[in-house]
Amino acid sequence: MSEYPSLDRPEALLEAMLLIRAYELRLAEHSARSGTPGSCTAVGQEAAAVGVVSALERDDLILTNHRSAGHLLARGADPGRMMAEVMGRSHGYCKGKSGSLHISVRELGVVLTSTIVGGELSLATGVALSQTMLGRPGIVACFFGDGAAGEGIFHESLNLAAVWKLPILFVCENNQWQAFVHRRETMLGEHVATRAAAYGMPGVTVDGNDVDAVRAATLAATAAIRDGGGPYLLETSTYRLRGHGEPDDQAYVDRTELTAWQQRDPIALAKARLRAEQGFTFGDFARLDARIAARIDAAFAFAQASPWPDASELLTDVYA
Amino acid sequence: MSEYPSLDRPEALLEAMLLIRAYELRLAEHSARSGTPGSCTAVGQEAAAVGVVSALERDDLILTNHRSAGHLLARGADPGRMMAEVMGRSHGYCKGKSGSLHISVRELGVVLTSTIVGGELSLATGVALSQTMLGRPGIVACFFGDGAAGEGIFHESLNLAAVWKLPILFVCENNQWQAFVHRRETMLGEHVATRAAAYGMPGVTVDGNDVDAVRAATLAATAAIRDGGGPYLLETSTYRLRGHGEPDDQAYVDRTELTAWQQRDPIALAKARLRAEQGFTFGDFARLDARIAARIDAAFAFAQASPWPDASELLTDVYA
Amino acid sequence: MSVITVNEAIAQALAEEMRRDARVLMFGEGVATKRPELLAEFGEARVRNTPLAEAIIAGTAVGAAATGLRPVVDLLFAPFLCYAMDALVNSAGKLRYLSGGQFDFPLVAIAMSGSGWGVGAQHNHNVEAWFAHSPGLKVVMPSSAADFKGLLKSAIRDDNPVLFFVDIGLLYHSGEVPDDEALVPIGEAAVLRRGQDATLVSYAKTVPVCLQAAEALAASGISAEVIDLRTIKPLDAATVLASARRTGRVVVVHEASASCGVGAELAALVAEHAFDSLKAPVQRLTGPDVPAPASFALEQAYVPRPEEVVAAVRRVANPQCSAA
Amino acid sequence: MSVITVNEAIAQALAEEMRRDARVLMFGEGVATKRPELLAEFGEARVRNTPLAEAIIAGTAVGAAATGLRPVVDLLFAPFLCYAMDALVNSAGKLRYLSGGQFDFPLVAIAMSGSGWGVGAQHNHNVEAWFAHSPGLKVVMPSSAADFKGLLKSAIRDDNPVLFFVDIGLLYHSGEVPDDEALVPIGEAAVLRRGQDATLVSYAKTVPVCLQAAEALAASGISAEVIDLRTIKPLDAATVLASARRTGRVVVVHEASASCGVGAELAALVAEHAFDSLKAPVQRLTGPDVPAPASFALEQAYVPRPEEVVAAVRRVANPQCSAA
Ligand SMILES: Cc1ncc(C[n+]2csc(CCOP(=O)(O)OP(=O)(O)O)c2C)c(N)n1
Ligand SMILES: Cc1ncc(C[n+]2csc(CCOP(=O)(O)OP(=O)(O)O)c2C)c(N)n1
Ligand SMILES: [Mg+2]
Ligand SMILES: [Mg+2]
Repeated sequence: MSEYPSLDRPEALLEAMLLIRAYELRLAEHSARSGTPGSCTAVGQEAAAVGVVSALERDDLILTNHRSAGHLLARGADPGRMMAEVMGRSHGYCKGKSGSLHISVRELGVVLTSTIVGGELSLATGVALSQTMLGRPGIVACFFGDGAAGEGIFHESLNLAAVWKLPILFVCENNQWQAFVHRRETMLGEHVATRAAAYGMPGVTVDGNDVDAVRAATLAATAAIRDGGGPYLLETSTYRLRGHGEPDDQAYVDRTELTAWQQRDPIALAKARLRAEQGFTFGDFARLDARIAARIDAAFAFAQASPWPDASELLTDVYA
Repeated sequence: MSEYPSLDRPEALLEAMLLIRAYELRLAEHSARSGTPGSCTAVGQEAAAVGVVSALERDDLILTNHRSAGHLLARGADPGRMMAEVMGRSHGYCKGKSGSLHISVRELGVVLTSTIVGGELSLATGVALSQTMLGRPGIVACFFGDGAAGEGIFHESLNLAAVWKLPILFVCENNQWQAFVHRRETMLGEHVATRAAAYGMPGVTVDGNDVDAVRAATLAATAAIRDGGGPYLLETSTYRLRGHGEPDDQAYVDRTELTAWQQRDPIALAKARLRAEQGFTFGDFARLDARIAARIDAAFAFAQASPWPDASELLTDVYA
Repeated sequence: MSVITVNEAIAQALAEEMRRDARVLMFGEGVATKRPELLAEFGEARVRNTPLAEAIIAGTAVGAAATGLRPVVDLLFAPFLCYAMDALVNSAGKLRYLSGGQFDFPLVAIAMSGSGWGVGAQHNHNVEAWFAHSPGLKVVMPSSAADFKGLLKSAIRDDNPVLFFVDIGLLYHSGEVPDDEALVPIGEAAVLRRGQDATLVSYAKTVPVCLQAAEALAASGISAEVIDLRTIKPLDAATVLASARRTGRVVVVHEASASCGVGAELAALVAEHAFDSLKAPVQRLTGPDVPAPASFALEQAYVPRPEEVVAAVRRVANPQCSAA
Repeated sequence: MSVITVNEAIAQALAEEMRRDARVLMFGEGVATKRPELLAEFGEARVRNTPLAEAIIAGTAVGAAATGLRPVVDLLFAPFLCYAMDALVNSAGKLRYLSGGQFDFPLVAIAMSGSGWGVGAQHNHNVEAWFAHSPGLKVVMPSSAADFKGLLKSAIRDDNPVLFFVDIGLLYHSGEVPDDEALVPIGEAAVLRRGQDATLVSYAKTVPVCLQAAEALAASGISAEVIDLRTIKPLDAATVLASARRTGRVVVVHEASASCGVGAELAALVAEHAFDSLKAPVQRLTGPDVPAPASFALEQAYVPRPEEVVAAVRRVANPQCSAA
């Protein structure tokens, strides 16, 4: 059983964000160098991931999607086993069968990751139903994107959760992009949270680049859910700083918009706050960076050393 | 080319409602007597159908569903050919291949009827896109139920229509029932129209048992759409007085609720108003009833006399 | 033994399994309304109506199955499965594998299909072959009351996702059902009639059609074996092949259309693994590749008839067809 | 003649047909972003990005097709079709029939599938057989640049709904494409190599595999005919059967799983209509009935290889297998 990181102190939140950033950049660099299929990074969205996951409790369950590294690492997943999975190696969390797109880690409560956009929304209600009917503690956090909010299953999932009063925190990571389509082209209005009203569900939008704000909003939301208030829609407003997948020249991205968001980099914001409010020094950050670089180096080496799955694995794990 | 009835005078609206009522009761009686599969009636919902269709123009197109007799008859469909279709006879509008569930009548602009709940919502956007791109006059009216509003396709259809500013009047016939499930069990809140806000679309609920109110609300909605205002969601609040299909003992229906709605029978309301405001007499109504009874008798006879399709028809109309 | 309808057999299986295992629950559009006896015995938590939304009904079942419940969902008519394909095919069928075996999906999805009610192609489309062509799923389609009961019970106890297809035309057929547990294992075909001259392989509503045909053939001295597949995936190839090797003549009969259907799979298996025993071409007698019509007259013409089965057997039983 | 990639062939077909017919338009997730050249030439009305919503993308295409437009929709990866099944199967495939012939549905739905990108089973599932088992649809799955271009153009001109499958593994294969119109008719298989000893029938990425195998077999004195189906529905049975009757030995090869797949249909057709000419069992060589894995090592093992095709042909070419 892996242990969960305790993300209650500001520097722990920063460290988690730095780990995610370093992890994703290392894999991006690797796929650029090796030409191997690259994963979908969430660079620029670290605060949205860490802020939410840091506010969850041990018994809570998480469902996520193709852009999941931040959720998994914040929850305590081993970057080495994750990289091994992304590279399709036998020590990956899913024996290499998932690759980067559907990594789930049951022992960490990260269940049923689907790369079908909206897939996690279709499954979250059932997971929450199990929690309720089997009398388990722990609510369900379901991460999905602004694009997923356009799929019909968003409507069906939120409505059923509301009618059945299921303990689900719906977390819409609105990163303004849906692969190669800007969110603006897919909906009128700026926010997904406003749709919650249609289901009689609370809906709140929070600055997804401010880790403390996201954590606070999540704590408020989960408190309401744990009080039996039923499901809750939390939208983290953020931005996908890199392309949809690696490599991606982002030729289709508006430079002004990109630059504006780069200037609101969640990691820079967190560091500034730590300097201003906790007296952190550049030296402190340097030590942090070094520690993380070492972890990522070790993880990468572990993954590269992990053997390919045996061909016999092709036919296993199909039926129970 | 069938001709369209002009439903601009109050008595014409009443006559259309009476025709629908008589048509559906005759078929219900027939299936009870003959044991043949019965169709889905909309008894109690005649004002919702007639009020909307009466406000449409010749060039407008209609998409409807399994509970479509009112829409078709109000649009001018021949009850004889409709009954023939319901009975699976060769003179039916669809050669008997549709039966009651997916009757479309292209010459009347009633296109692409689907009995898949939500099917009409999935097709309406494309029909409206054709109207716009081919520079045709005429908007699209899409009839669906409160149950269909729970399908994911409702979300996708309304959102795309809003983003693409398509000329669609979405008409939700909220008859409080979804086959054997009460609307109350499927959503929080009483109305579907409130969901329109999520798409930046106007949404209005009207008393679906008041034919004049429905007609007025529809004229206001279609005026907005024709002015290029994009799609509009109109909810007609009404009640399904009979079962889901014929026969149906309605054992699952709350008697108090049923009685309350029976007392708001749209036909009785229309008659009362004609008496009060236009000086109609019982004699006038009797003459109207007699004329309609004669039409239905003739229609029924026509349908019964219509031959079964030849077995060779089994293999035709598959590919263009 | 007691004689009950297929419909009653289904109700009994559900009640018995819900009684046996508290993790079993059932939901769908109108489930609580249409099964008041289940609602009364097991309560609102375990017998639920749902919104009209097949995708989330199926998805909820898949998510619940992976986390400790054993859901049974009623998806009504098979064409409505078109709204539920992602949950069934991409999630239930694949997430065990893609997760490296971290999850099981013990769920049953029930859907009706077939001619008989004159409801047309949007309510009547035999799509069992779709799921036979999808990994990680099991597919069951019985023909008798006893098999409906025994297979539904086995499906509910199975740790994998099972598509359970109910042929509408059989719902009110009656049959003997054992009074004991009466489980029928998934994956075993049944030889309903022994014969030497030809093998009739079928499932669902065309099984009785084949039995009638076999009766008629017997009268004219041709002895036909009749196999009811009962399970479509995993397919009981051994039983079919053993019979094919004995008779050397195979006629496959089902209502679903031919192209890439279950009959195609059976004919391919026979042609590959019983080739040397074959005395005549493998015949397929299926519904036409057209949408199901509503008109009673046309719907009647849609389903294979006993005379057609008899004619098909006569064709292959005719010595000229023999390759020997 | 000019040599272009499959990807370029698709782009050329789209541009040429949009130029030829103003009713042709294309939309889907990222279509306008990923095809700037089409956007530039035909404008925002005819080249559209959409919300992330496959059901309404497909439904919009169906509704538009019935009322005068000729839409082409890009649904990205084949497993995403699970969200679009109702529009494609229940509406496009059935509403012409159910309406007694009142509507046509001239539309093309493009989807990618197959191994090669290591994306796993939720992006890689060869489901072409599902649509071959659904009425009213046509299904195309080419293997060469020329056929991609010629068949996509024919699909866009066809008055029926066409599922156009793109095998990812072929996207960057190059091939000669005629400079003229270069239409390729839907429903005609191509005999890519003549042979007398055995017939290899395949489509999409396993066609080059079969050609390599035939080359290797030739070296050892076995002459194999290679047929590329190109269209899966309607299937060109005549071409397959004529070859089967000549060679008497048939091996069907595809990446999709076997159960109720296209290979099953082919084997069944051969076993029924070329039976008397068969000298050996009909062999199927297909991808396994498991979800497609992401791991490169496992994905490689998923697709039939030339050696395996060679071995299958040797098995049937071996006189002991002969039924004569
Ligand atoms: C049903 C489906 N359609 C399309 C895709 C291809 N795809 C993968 S990610 C993606 C964009 C998703 O956008 P969003 O939901 O906003 O999540 P984000 O990637 O921005 O985190 C698309 C279109 C898919 N995986 N599944
Ligand atoms: C996708 C789908 N699911 C279920 C059904 C079965 N069914 C037919 S009508 C109906 C109720 C529809 O309710 P609503 O949309 O409110 O329309 P109403 O019948 O009340 O007019 C149901 C469940 C269907 N035809 N299609
Ligand atoms: Mg996004
Ligand atoms: Mg209703």
